[in-house]
Amino acid sequence: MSVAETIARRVAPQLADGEVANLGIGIPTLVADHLPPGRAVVLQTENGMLGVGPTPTGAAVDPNLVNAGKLPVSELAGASYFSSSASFAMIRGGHVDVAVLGALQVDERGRIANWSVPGRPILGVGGAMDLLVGARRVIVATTHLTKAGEPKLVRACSFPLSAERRVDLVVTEHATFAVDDVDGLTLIELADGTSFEWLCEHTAADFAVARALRRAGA
Amino acid sequence: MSVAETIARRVAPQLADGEVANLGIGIPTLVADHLPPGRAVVLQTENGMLGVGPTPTGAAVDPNLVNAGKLPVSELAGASYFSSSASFAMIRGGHVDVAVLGALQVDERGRIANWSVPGRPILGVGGAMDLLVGARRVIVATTHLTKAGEPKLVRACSFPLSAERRVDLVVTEHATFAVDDVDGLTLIELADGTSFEWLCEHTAADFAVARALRRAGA
Amino acid sequence: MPARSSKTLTASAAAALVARGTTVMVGGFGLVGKPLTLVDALLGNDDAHELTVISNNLGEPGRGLGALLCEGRIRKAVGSFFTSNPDAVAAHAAGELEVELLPQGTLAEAIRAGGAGIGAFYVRTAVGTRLADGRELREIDGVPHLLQHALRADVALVRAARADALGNLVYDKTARNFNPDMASAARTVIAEVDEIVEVGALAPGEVVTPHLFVDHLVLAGVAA
Amino acid sequence: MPARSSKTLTASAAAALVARGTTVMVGGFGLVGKPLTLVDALLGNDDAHELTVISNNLGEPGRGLGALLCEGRIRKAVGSFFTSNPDAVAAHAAGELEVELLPQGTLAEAIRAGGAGIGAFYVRTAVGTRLADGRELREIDGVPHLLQHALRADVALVRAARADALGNLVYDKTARNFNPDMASAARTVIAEVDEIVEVGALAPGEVVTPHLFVDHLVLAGVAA
Repeated sequence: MSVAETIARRVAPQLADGEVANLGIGIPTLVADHLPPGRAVVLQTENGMLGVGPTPTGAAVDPNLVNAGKLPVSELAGASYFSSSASFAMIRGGHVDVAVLGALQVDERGRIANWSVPGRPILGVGGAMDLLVGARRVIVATTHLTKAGEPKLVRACSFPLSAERRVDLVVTEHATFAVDDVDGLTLIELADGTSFEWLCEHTAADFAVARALRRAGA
Repeated sequence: MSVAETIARRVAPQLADGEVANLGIGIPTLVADHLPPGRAVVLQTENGMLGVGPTPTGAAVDPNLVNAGKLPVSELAGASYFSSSASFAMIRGGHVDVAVLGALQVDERGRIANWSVPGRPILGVGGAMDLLVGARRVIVATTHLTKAGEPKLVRACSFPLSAERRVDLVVTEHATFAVDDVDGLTLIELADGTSFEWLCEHTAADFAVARALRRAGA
Repeated sequence: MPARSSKTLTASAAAALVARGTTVMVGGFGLVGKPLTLVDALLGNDDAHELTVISNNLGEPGRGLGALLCEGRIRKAVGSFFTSNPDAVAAHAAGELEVELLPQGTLAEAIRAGGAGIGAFYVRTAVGTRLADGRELREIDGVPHLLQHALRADVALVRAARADALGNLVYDKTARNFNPDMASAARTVIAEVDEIVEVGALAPGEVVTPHLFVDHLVLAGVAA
Repeated sequence: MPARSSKTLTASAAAALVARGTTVMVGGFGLVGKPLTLVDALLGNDDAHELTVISNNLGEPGRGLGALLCEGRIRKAVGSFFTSNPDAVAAHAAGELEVELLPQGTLAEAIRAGGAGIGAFYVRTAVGTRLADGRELREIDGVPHLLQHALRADVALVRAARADALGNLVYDKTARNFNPDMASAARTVIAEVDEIVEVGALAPGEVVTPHLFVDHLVLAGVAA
């Protein structure tokens, strides 16, 4: 299993039965494939659809039926389509239960940077900021380290923040952190094969440790 | 022919082929029955419909199909239904060509009062103000005098104004006035059987007289 | 065969969700598209008093919201046209009914804004009229506009034609009116419908209110 | 048999309505729901230069709006995501393309506001971020919001699945996206469609864009 899939598999159980979820581009999109059997999570995509189904194959691919990553998807029974303004009205208005987003950095208060890189022109933002202010709950799904091997969980983001609002949960291939206003990040789960020492060394943000720290299979 | 129908018949030719019109409650609603044959005016009603058809009879009456006066209407081919917010988005956004409205008073700049009476509590406004700011053209269809025999065209409205925006045309059973920003009211048509002297006596607003003043059959 | 939905409630169970002193949106334009089964069920909820009602009208004397008004359960009404019910005029004159009057388009837009996470907006309607008294005025591109805050409610009672078992809604003709806007703008949304159909029976391109807005479904005309 | 409509134009006649220095909205999310026939026809309009384009993206290199960009016809772009086209990044770096970046939801809402006669609105999105730089901040019910003005255009190019002869539009699946919003927010609205059907062939409850918004219809894939 790839690292991306490992992360997606660790996020999936966090989505409750009947919830409406918006899955961001990249690793978050993979979460749909790892939902526990029988768990009915309804997927919203901000380009204007509720009731997104699995990736189609062959002749079932419809160029007019894509997700926010512009990848082909299918339509489940009970789906609906709507305009961009209606889709973001839904998102901003608090009608989406949970958003799963990627991140470039997470600060120790649980705020994220996921849209812009210092030194490069600001030419893209998409729907991430809307989801961060509007979704009732936000889960970050990210690799623990950047491609260059730097920690993504940092004291303060050096990249521009995507919102003032903190996220609720941060899931990497090595660990899961709950986030609250008092303690910031709290380690609640450590992956099998990851030592606490390794984690401390590769996490630049301060974090608390839950009394009931769990071990989880990768 | 009743006075109301006389007025409606004088308004009808002012609606051009292909225009989208919103007809207010009362006399304005009657305009639909007097459109010249072959003139395709599309009627919008602010409770959420485009393509309003004539009053149905008998079994064709549908309690879920009414105009803004809550009177039964019918559906023409090419009609559409939409929510109240979408309907007023249409109106305010300048997508309705012409509104025909009633008036309690019209001032000499062509501004109207049509929603509230001094001394009575303000408990109803409906969609009149929205139509006055949003319709590209506004035509007033009103009796020349109040039921008490007082002129409705006055120097300044003693009733509260419905908008700062002036209307474009004022049609009564006795006369038609064009309105512009420079001259205010200009008499352009006088009904057969109405003398200029009678009109001056029963019009409290100053008005100009068009060089090409027309006589029109009642 | 009608479909079963986990969102289905009886009218009285739905009415019980309206607590004393809360704000309730009620769809409809006059009695057209009004959730009359739900409104009537409110009369049986002894806790439904001191309500703020957001609705274009207040029904007719003794009918719809007019019946609630007769029983003195409405403390404040927010809407655009209350003069059609003489009881509302009398209650206001007697100091028993507070009224907030908005142009109909501003009312509809404020409800939509409430559901869309828009805090407030600027609109030209009512500038220079008595409805502008006490309101913030601002020029935008040289044109005066009034500030209007979004409206939200604790509970919305809406009327639709059909729901599927998930709660997707479609409306009938001009009975649509304020219902889709209100279905987006309350913490708890209850839809009164003629019929509940199987999931998949509504075409995805025709759904007007997607199911994520709808908490409960009640069958119209079934009082229990 | 396809229906005839008095609103029908050829793609080149429609493209000729875009004048030098004007603002053009272009529907679509990436290339999905993009009016590609109309965009391609713009290349044949020698007056279509110095344009301000309001569109979520700027196409792909050499495709859709990307082709217009390659020819240096776009002076300014207003949208939410231009990084998907490296040519846009390069044009911006070279000082040849001005960019106004908005969160996607704020972009869509500003377009809707432009069509709805709303002057401006307050939104929480982007508060505290670099996209808030220089923007007016205001607390509403204790929560900071940013002011966003409405967006309008001279011409909107939208993509729909079907029109009836009056110009009523319906869309296909996620090809709907920005198209209905843009169809409301421009002085001249041109819809590229796969098919024009008889008046009455679209169910009144399913029409997404009523015909009063639509000025001209162009058949997709017909270049002349």
